[in-house]
Amino acid sequence: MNGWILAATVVLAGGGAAVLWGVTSGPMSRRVVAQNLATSVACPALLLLAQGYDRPAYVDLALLMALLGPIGTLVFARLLAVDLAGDRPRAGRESPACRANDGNFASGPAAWGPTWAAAALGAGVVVAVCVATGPGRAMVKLLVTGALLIGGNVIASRALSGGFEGVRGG
Amino acid sequence: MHVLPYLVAAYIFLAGCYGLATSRNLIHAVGCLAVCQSATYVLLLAVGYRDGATAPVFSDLKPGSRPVVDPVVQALTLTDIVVGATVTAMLLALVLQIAKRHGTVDPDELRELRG
Amino acid sequence: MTGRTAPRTTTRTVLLALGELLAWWTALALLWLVFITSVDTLERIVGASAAAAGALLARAGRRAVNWR
Amino acid sequence: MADAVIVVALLLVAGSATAAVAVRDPARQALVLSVLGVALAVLFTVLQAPDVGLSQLAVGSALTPLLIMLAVRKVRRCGRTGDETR
Amino acid sequence: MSRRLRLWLLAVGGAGVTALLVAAGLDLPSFGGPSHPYGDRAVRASLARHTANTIASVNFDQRAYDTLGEMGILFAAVLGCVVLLRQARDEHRAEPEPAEVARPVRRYALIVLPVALVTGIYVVAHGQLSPGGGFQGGVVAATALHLLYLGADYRALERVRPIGLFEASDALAVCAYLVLGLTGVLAGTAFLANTLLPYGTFNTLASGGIVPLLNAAVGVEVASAVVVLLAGFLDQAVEIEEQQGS
Repeated sequence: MNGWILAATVVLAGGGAAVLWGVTSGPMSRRVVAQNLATSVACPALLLLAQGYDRPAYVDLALLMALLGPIGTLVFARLLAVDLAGDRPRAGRESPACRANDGNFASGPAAWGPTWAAAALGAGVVVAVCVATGPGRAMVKLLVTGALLIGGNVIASRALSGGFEGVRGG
Repeated sequence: MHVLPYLVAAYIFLAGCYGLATSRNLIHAVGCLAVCQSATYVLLLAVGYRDGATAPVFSDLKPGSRPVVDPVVQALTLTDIVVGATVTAMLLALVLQIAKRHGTVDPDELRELRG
Repeated sequence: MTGRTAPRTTTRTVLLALGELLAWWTALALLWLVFITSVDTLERIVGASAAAAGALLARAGRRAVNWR
Repeated sequence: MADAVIVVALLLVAGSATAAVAVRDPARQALVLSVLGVALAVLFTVLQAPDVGLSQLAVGSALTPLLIMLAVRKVRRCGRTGDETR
Repeated sequence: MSRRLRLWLLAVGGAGVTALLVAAGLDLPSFGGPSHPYGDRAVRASLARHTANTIASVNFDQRAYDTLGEMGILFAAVLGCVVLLRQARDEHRAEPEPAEVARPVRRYALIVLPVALVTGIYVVAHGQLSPGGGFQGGVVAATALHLLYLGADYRALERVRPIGLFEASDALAVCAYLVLGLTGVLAGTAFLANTLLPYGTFNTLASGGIVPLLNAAVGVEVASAVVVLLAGFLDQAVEIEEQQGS
């Protein structure tokens, strides 16, 4: 048991409990945010575990998680677009302005707090693991994973807060 | 700790069975079957685990430098996951056929239709 | 007139397409080099082919989305 | 002490499996199933089975949710047209 | 059978199964025990054949015949889904509606599409070295293609997805696996025996004899199978509608 595995345990226990609670209760809009959070909790935990077990090969898992997790969230954002438009948090306050302004990142503040927190967690973990790895090819791989993770999560949150409003039947 | 993973696997299996038996929607039942199947993954991998060992993948590890876990059950689990995914797909295709023919996916209503 | 401008635009589009493919190929080949641990000849060949497939798919995908 | 991470992963899997059975609406169940897939992938990693973890990740995070959600959408459409013709 | 009776039956059966499972669990070798005779032998056999990833060695060398069965199941399941999800006589195809997806999401999909494909190919190609293999990589590559549906619309996906080609490559990959197995028979050894090719240098792309080739065959098979499978579901969910007034 070293510090890395201990950190992974803490991340998993805290983040996992939050995700489970979020995904089983509340309106649909909260559940999809919790599902998105699952990726951004599990991916840093996998990076920490790879470092803790001293197995660079395990980084592949985090890489695939960072690639496929946001795709899974996009699936829900796309196919539940109608349900989500119905109960988006505080949609009434800003929906017309938001729809006119493409790329507005302010819609649905309930979703953006956890997103930025998760992005900060991911960035912190990637930086810590990079420092432990030292410069080289492995570090670039970690940075690619981190970029995919954070970018994917931000885009998935964007998609959840009205990215598919023009989607009807298709 | 000695039997916890086995008990968790048994619990997941029973929970999935309960969901299957009480389901009111065939798509939900397919999901419960996937839960049942995940119990087998947990059981198989728990059998192959060894304390303080690492994965038998030697791309970044000198062979013999650390103890390794059992690769045979891992290969079995891999096959299990593939078969699980195909079973899910196949059953969902059947559910779609039922929905088209009868207009409902509630097992109780389907029984009334046939009866 | 149109007969003279048309070839020029095709040359231009071909060059643009080649540039796009080359940019994607370079980026994806670098990505492959980042993924792997040890470099040898076969590794380079497989990586180059994978990057080529990725570049073709990237261009096909962009065209498919932009067509309408 | 070294097994703490395994216990946490096992409890996460058990919790999400319970939730996947208890949530009755198929669309919401698909969300829980995708969380279950991620939890299983983490469990497989701590049980030192990265190959199996990758496989579960590939299937559970995007493929199974996509299949279930497409089935849900088709069933909803079938129900709608069925009601109209009746 | 009434709902109440069914629940009672479930409770009785569940109690029995619980008792049996708990008894069996208590009787199993305890979790994390040191004795794994099969595992130790499999690791030794894998190292003798220069395959760094023992799981790949078990799947594609020591138990390659089982993997053939697994491929058969996948192939049959895809065939069944295609038959079940075909367009019936009383249905017609509606042109899928174009979708307006927010620009950042569309750009993300277009950028990640090739990255995910290359990652999938990497996972397949390095299946005998690092964690991964034909199945994992094939699913990743096939999922990548469907980013076009998620980030744009179904028509965009249909343009880059010639479905007949994927059906053919699915069948061809299964045939390739069989032919690779049969070459062993023709060379005078056993079906799927890993004795033909040199084992190569440990921990390089060409190591493991027949394992990388079988891995690649499975990768192509799984990728095409997933694409064909999802095509059936997408057709049903997006395009195919019942005839009005039928």
